Parts: sequence; C-alpha cells; structure tokens
Amino acid sequence: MNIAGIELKNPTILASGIMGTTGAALARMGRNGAGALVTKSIGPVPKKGHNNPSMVELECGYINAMGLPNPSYSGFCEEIGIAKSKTDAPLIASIFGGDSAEFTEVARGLLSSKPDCFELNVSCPHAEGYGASVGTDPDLVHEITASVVDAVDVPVWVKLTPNVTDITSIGRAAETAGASAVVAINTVRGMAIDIHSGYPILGNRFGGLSGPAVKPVAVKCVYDLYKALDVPVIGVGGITCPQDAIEMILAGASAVEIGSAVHDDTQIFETINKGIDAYLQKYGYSKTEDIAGLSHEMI
Amino acid sequence: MNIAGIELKNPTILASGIMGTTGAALARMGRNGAGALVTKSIGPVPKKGHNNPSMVELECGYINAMGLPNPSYSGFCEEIGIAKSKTDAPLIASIFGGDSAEFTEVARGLLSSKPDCFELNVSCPHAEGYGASVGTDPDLVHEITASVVDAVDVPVWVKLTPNVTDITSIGRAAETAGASAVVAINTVRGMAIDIHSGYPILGNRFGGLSGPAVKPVAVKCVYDLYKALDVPVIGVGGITCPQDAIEMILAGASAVEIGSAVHDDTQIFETINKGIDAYLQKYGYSKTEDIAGLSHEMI
Amino acid sequence: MRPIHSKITEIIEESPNVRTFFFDTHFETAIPGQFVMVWVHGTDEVPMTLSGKNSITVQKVGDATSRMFELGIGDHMGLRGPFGRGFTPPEKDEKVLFIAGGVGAAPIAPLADIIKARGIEGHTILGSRCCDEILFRERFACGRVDITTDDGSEGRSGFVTDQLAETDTSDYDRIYVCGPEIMMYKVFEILKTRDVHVKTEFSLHRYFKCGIGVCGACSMDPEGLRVCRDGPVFNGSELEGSEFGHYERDSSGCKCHF
Amino acid sequence: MRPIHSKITEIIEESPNVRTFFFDTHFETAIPGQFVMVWVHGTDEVPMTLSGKNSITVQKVGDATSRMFELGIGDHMGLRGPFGRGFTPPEKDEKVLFIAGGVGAAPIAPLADIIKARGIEGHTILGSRCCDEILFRERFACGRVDITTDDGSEGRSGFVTDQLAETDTSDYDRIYVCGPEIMMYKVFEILKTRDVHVKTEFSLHRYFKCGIGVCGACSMDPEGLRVCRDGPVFNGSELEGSEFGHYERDSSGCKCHF
Repeated sequence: MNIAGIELKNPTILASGIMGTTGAALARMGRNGAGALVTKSIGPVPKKGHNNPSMVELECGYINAMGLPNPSYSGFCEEIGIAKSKTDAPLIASIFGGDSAEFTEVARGLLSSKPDCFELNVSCPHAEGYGASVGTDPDLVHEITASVVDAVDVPVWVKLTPNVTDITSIGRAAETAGASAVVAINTVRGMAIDIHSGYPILGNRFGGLSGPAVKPVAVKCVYDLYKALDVPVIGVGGITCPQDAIEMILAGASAVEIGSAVHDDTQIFETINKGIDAYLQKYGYSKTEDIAGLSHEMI
Repeated sequence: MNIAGIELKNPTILASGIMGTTGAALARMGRNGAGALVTKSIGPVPKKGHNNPSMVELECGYINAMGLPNPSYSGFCEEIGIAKSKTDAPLIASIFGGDSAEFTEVARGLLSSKPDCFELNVSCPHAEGYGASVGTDPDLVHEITASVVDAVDVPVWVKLTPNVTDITSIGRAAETAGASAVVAINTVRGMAIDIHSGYPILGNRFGGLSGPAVKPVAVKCVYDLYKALDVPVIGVGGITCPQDAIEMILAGASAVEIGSAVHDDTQIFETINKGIDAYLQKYGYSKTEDIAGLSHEMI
Repeated sequence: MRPIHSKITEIIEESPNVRTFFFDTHFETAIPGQFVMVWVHGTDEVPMTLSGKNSITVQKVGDATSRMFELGIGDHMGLRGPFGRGFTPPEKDEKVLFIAGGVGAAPIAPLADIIKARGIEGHTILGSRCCDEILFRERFACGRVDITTDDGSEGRSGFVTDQLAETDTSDYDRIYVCGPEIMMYKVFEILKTRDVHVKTEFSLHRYFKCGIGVCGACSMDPEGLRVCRDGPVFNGSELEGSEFGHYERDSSGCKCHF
Repeated sequence: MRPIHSKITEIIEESPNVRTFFFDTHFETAIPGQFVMVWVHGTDEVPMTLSGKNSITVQKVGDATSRMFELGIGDHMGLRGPFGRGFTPPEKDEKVLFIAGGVGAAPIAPLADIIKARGIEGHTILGSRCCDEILFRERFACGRVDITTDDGSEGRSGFVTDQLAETDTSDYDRIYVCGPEIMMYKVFEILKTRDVHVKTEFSLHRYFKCGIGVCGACSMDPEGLRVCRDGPVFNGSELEGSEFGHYERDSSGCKCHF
C-alpha cells in the first residue's frame, strides 16, 4: 500500500522510540511483520538521555521520559544501513532538533544512509528545548517542516503532540509546509509519584503517557485531523490489538504505528495484520484504504 | 479542614456531574462520607443534554458527553436547599455559561439557596459555546472569574481543562481574578468508535475521558499548578483508591474530588478517607495538609 | 463495557405498536427484571428490560423506538448490559402473583418462565387496552390468568386494579408488578392498605442518561436511589414516601408530575 | 509495575567494594539469573541480578551504587521485578559446572543454593582479584571449589580461564558463567573450541533504559536480542557471532569496544 509517499508492506508501523536504537533491533521488528520501521529520534549531537527510571508500567499504560538518547546522526547512519540491508520494510528516520537549522542538519546528515522517509519529532513532551517545546507553535512547525522538506528528496512526516489546545492548527501548519503525512499522537504529558518515598517515579520527574490509557485521546486527534487535513494521518497511541487498530483506521488513520504494545508481544505486527485482514474479509472490504475514515460517514 | 475558604469535613469531595442532579442524590453522597458536594453544572436555561449513549465504560476508564443537562438555576435552587437540609457537607454549586454575564446570572440566581462555594465549569470538553470553549482562553477565564467573584460573597473555585497547551496560564488567570482555588482536571478530550457499526459510540460523537486512564495526566497538571500558583489546588481525575488520592495530594492537591469511581463503590469517600488516615498515621503525619505538595521537596 | 454489536435474528409483531426483537447476543447471566441499554445507531440509546435472554419487547413511543421499528432481520443494534437489580425469584413453596399492565408484561414474563419451569404456580392479572394488545398470555400460563381490557374486548372490562380490588392477596408470598407508573402506584396503594406492599416488587421507569449509576439523572427522591443501579426493581417498602407515583424528571432534570 | 518500596533489613559487607543488601520484599517467584531494577531515590535506577530471593549484591562502580553504599538498615529503595530470562536449572542427574568471576558470583549463587538443596553435585571455578574479594564461597560448597585469585593470595594464581583450560569439561551437562564480559568471552572461546558452548549459559550486562524490553537500548547485534528481556541469560549458541565480547553501547547508543 502506498501511503503518504512510501510503499508500506502493511498498515502496521513500528513507532519511534521502540526497539529503534540499533539497526539489528529495527530489522528484528521488520522480520516480525512491521510494515515500516521508524527509528529512535536522532539529533545533532550524542545525547545520554535522562536518568532512570525512564519507563515504568502504570495501571493503564506506560509513562516514560527517555530524554532523546541517541548517538547523533553521524553515529546512526551505520544503523540505518544495517536495518535497510536486513529487512525490506521501509525505514523512516525520526529526527529532532532545537530549530529548523538543527533539523535540517540532522536530515542532511542521515541522507547518505538512504532513509525512505523522515518523521519529524516535534512532540516529545519531556525534552527541554526539543520536541513539544517547538511542536506547540504552528509557526515553528511550519518553518521546521518546510526546511526539511526543502532539504531532502523523500517524504517528510510530522509527528504531533496532543498536548495542545488545538492539534489541527499544528497539523495544518505541517501540511501547508509540505508534509506528506501527519502522525498522531506522541505521548500525553503525565506523571506518577511513588507515594511511599514521595518521589516522582521518573528520573525526569514527569514524562509522557502511552498505552491503552491514551487510545481514546489518539482516536479523537486522528478523527479531528482527518477532517481538517488533506494529507494522510498515521494513527498512533495505545494500539494493542486488531480492534484498536481498526478503531484508529475508522477514525481516519491511513496506517497505524505501534509502540508500547511490543512490551507484551514482539509479534504484535503480525497479530494485528491478521486481525485487520479478518475484519476486512468479514465486512466485505478489499483493503485497508476502504475503511480509513469511515466513521465520518456514519451519521 | 479549611481549604480555599470553605470548611471541608474531610479531603474527599464529590465531583461535578456525579450524582449531582438532585438534592436527594447529593445528600446521599454526603451521608456516604463526602467531605463536600459539587452539584451538576447549572446554566441559565433548562438544557436536555446530548442524545445517548452519553457515558460508556471503556477499557481504562469512562468516556462521556452528557451535554450539560440541567433544569436551570431557577429549577435547581430547590435541590440545593434539599441537599443542604439533609447533610452538613458543604455544598459547592457548579455553574456554566457562555460568557461572564451568563455566569453571573446563574451565580446570582442560585445565591438564594445559599451554596457554600461556586465552582466555575470552564472546562467541559464537549459543549459547544460552553465549558472548554471559554476555558482555553486565559482572558475569558479571567473576566468570567472576576465577575462571579464580584457578584457573590462566597469562595469561587475554577475547574480547569487539561486540553490546553499550558494549564498554568489558565490557572494564573483564575488566581489573578480572585479565585479561591483551582480544580484540576476536567475530562480529557477523547473518542471511541464501535468498529462493527462504524459509529462513534457517544451520541455527541466525542466526549471527555475520565477514570484511571487520566490519573497520570491529572497528577501532572496538579503538580504544575501547585508550583505555579499560590491558591490551593483541588485534584481530580481517575482517583479510585486511597493510594490515588495520596498521589494527588503529594503532587500538590489540598483536597481531591472523586467522580467516576462512584460507579464501583458509592462508599468510596469513606474508603479513601480511612486509607488517607492510615497513611498519615503510618508515616507519622498528623493531617492531610502536612503532605500536600510534598513530592516537590523530594529531589 | 462497549455496546455489543447484536444482529436481529427474529422480530415478532406482538401488537400494532409492540414488537419483540430477538438477537444473536444472549445474556445468559441476566436475572429477570434486569435491563440492557439499546443503542440505535445514529439515533439514541434507551433502556429496555430484557423480555428474554436474547430479546427485548418494545413499544413504539419515541425517536429510538420508532427507528427500531424500521429495522429488520439482519440489522444491528448495540446492546450493553445486563444492568441493574432484577426481581427476587420466588422460593420453591411460595405463592406468586403477577400484576402486569400493557408492555409491562415484558419484564415479568421471564420470571413467569422460570416459575413455570420450576413447577411453581403463579396467578396473573394481565391488563391491556384491548384484546389485540394482550401481551405474552401464553408465557403466564403457569396458573390462573385474569385478563382485563380497558375497552372490555376481552376478559374483565376495566383496569388491573379493579381485578386486584376483588382478589384476596393475603395468601401470596410474592407479588411482582410492572406497568405504567400510575397503574403501579394504584396497585401500591391497594397493597399498602392491605399491608402486603413489603411482599411486592415494582419495576420502575425513569429517564436514564449513563445507565450505569454514575450521573444520578434517574435518582429518586428522597433517598437518592438510582433507578438504573439500585433498581429498576424496588421492593414496595423502598418506595414508601418516595416520588414514586407523584413525579419523575425529564432529561434536563425538571420534575414532571404524573 | 510501579517500584515496590523496600526497606533494607540487613547489609553484609562482602568485601571493601561489595555489599549485599537484604530487603523486606521477597521475590518468591524469581528464577536464578533474573534481575530487578533498583531505584535509588533521587539518583538513578540500575539493574541488579538477585543474589537471593530478597537480596542484591552490589559492587560500588557509579553514582547509583555509591549512593546505595551511603544507605543503612531501615532505609529504602524501590524494586521492580523480577524481570528477564534466568538460568535453566539442571535436571536431577545432570553434572554442573559454575564459572564465576568477581561480583559475577552473585547471579549464580542462587542456582548453587538450589542444586545443593536438590542434592546435585556442582563444581565451581570461582575467581577474584584477591583473597579478600572471594564471594559466596560457602554457597558454592556443593562440590569441589577451585579458587583463583589474580594476585595469588589464595588458591590458584591467575584467572578462571587458566583453571578452565586444565579442567575437563566433557562430562558436564550444564555450565553456568557470569563475570566481566572479557572473562566470559574468553570462557566462551575455550568452550567453543571444545564444542560444549551449547551447554553453557552466560549472564550478560548491558546499559538498560526501560528494563522491560521496549526501548531497545540493550539490543545486541546482529539479532537485536534484548539483554533485559530475551536475556540477561543467554545460551552460548545464541551468542555466537554476536557483539558479545566485542562491544557494548553506552547510554546514548554509541558503541564502546572492550
């Protein structure tokens, strides 16, 4: 299926930050059935990330604040090469920076490794000066997107934060600047406190919520973006089973990304793909595209 | 305990929209141990609310779009009178309107029933022209809060929406305008779709997420507001057990409101109060005030 | 729980305005008197007491029920439940009286099915407007059935209360009542006078919003009992001195007197 | 799971730089070789293989472990676990060899406890830098124990590999190895030459972020096996041709060669 400028093997994509630190780990997820692979977010210089705990399973999901650890684009080119050599799933490079110059530097720096697409992380909720620090301002998102689109010759997707008053205004800025798709959502700002010690559990004190807890939030964002934009929407947030993926697609997603659910099942891509196929067959559809956004017509 | 201008029987308050349609239902929650009672949100004219389904239990919480059904202030004075005559828990009137004039009209209209406090609903995420439609704009929140504070002689609390880029800017507007406390959070924008029919499940198509799913979001909002404001913060969102209430208090809440958890246990107030007392005793504190915001000191 | 997507497998036209819809979803654990929230896609969701493990019996009265009457076999509705508190079934040696008016026969019929299966005898007073609208008479054939019709087209001409007035209720261990609230309240008054209302269970209707006991829209005065969760079945003693028979509330919470 | 608030009930100073901390939290279901994430409040969280159902044995090497060494009985840490894949315990009639270097004795000691309790004989090669740092020698007393020290202050002077080179391994059904990666890799090479590496299990260390198999920070080349979830214990056959013994990655994901 061709979505937003790249040829996906199927509609289930490995989300950024999950098994995306090495080419080998990415390739493993490709072998496990992912339709495309998004890398860990890569920046201009090596970054250690926040102190641990950096990810903890809560009652209804996960909270994390990794802090964008990465070996920088120069350190990561080799990993993209390995991933591409060991799987035929398209490779999407997630990148971040503090401004459009940094974003462009990172994108250019990775071009030699031939990623099939870039995903701009303007949405990580817990990295000061990066991620949502820039992604809550439509003008900055427009500027960053436009410069990366200008600098590379592959599609550019923009991953959005739900932690804004109006996600469609950010999505529109990305679309206007030439993004081939928007990806929604990144994690939801959240926090957990250990009541016995009194300490916030994450090393960074707060972080981003993922997993089942955020699925209704993601479905609503995807629904709104589908209505507001012309470019495809990639749905992500709390998908753990075929039913979740189908719900997201009915809301308006052309494809879905899967993250935290890898915790319970590294074969999750295959499971979800089979479930989507069974659903399409049961209800007489021939392909995922037939049901994308269908809930908008049910009135 | 005296919190934000009213004398609570204990730190567990019945949240707005829960068992708050009639004086009798409110009084029942008072008998069940609530430290104070917030009414259903009352507006200027009778309102039927959205079509059903208006509340559905999801995997990790509830999604609802009631649509602010209420008999108007003139119809509701009698209910407040009944609630006040049948329980000694302080009665907090939740009110809404489309602008400061409507808010003031409703507040003045309820004064004869002698509520102990007003809670301004500038945060309901699914009522066009009301709730979060006004509560995402700091200037509007300031204007509305200031006019109600001016019109009444009891404390005014402002209930905030988490569906904004920066909740502290809204909280500061409320504080500056004279609010005695802020209440955080109202529900998180969300949506659920029935994959078999393709229809969004709520009559209003989308609504607000509550229950365990949103607790980490609420904890973070309370933590940020505690740091940003001088007035007390009342914590609400996903509290279902004593541990949840304690977590919210450690984040910075002076008291907590309890909503969806009434679904599983109408005696939840007593359960949580006992649990808080046991915690205080175990760790050698004498009152809830001793631990409010304590997580900020754990560094 | 999310609504269960349920296919209509059979429709029985009980009378011009009453139909029973059967579904491929069976609520095996349901107790007679429990209800489901019935979601008519794109229209509304309304509470319906189960008239069987996989059926509801619907009178056409509003938007949702009118839309239901346009649906056929193979169409779908969303069902959530079973919810609420049902009837207390009789013990083996107890004597049972059913009093049902109109579509109020639907919640009670499953109870009649059970007592018939258990070999308990049940006496029924079954009222309707006319002979065409007598509901489930065969399901109540577990003992004597006194039919009343408003127009006298079958059985006794008059109301179930007329029949009840002449019925000795002192021997019954349990009396189950469902019908229009005015009818039920009159039954309640008669039985209270005879001091047997504590043996009686009534299945009530109110406007529901959430249907799961949270919002309080269906709370009754003066105790704040929720019809959707503490009911819909209440013992007569719980209804003494309540709003029952006097008023209900509409969707905005305004009182509507009967 | 959230970290379990765990009180330190006892501290044993095993050597100047190694202490065993006992907690009031018991991981009864833990398999030898499984680890817990140990949260030192306000500092960091690090993985530690359990040296017992309620103990970890810690070498002072960085911020978190240094802070741990400032804690006393009655202080608390947060523990999450048990996580990961542990050792495969031996069957009743199997012959067992343990090879442990330094604080690497800690993950293996619980396995020695088990086989001792089951009456299985185990041969141990236990290495350390000097006689003061020999760890858990009494827990390995389930058969012959060959001690090696780098400085010759006790037992054989030299490394565990020197002892292993002279040990006939053909009779052992299972060989369990833990220690510094360089040591483990040399053991691996010797055993591979003898073609018995498939009988061998190694307990590995890597930098963990999430500790629960999601982030991929501890993935090993070339298969992308996660040390925190697919390991930390790996069969020798799984490590053939891998990064094992060659490099690991730091917290930013950059390779660090041994």
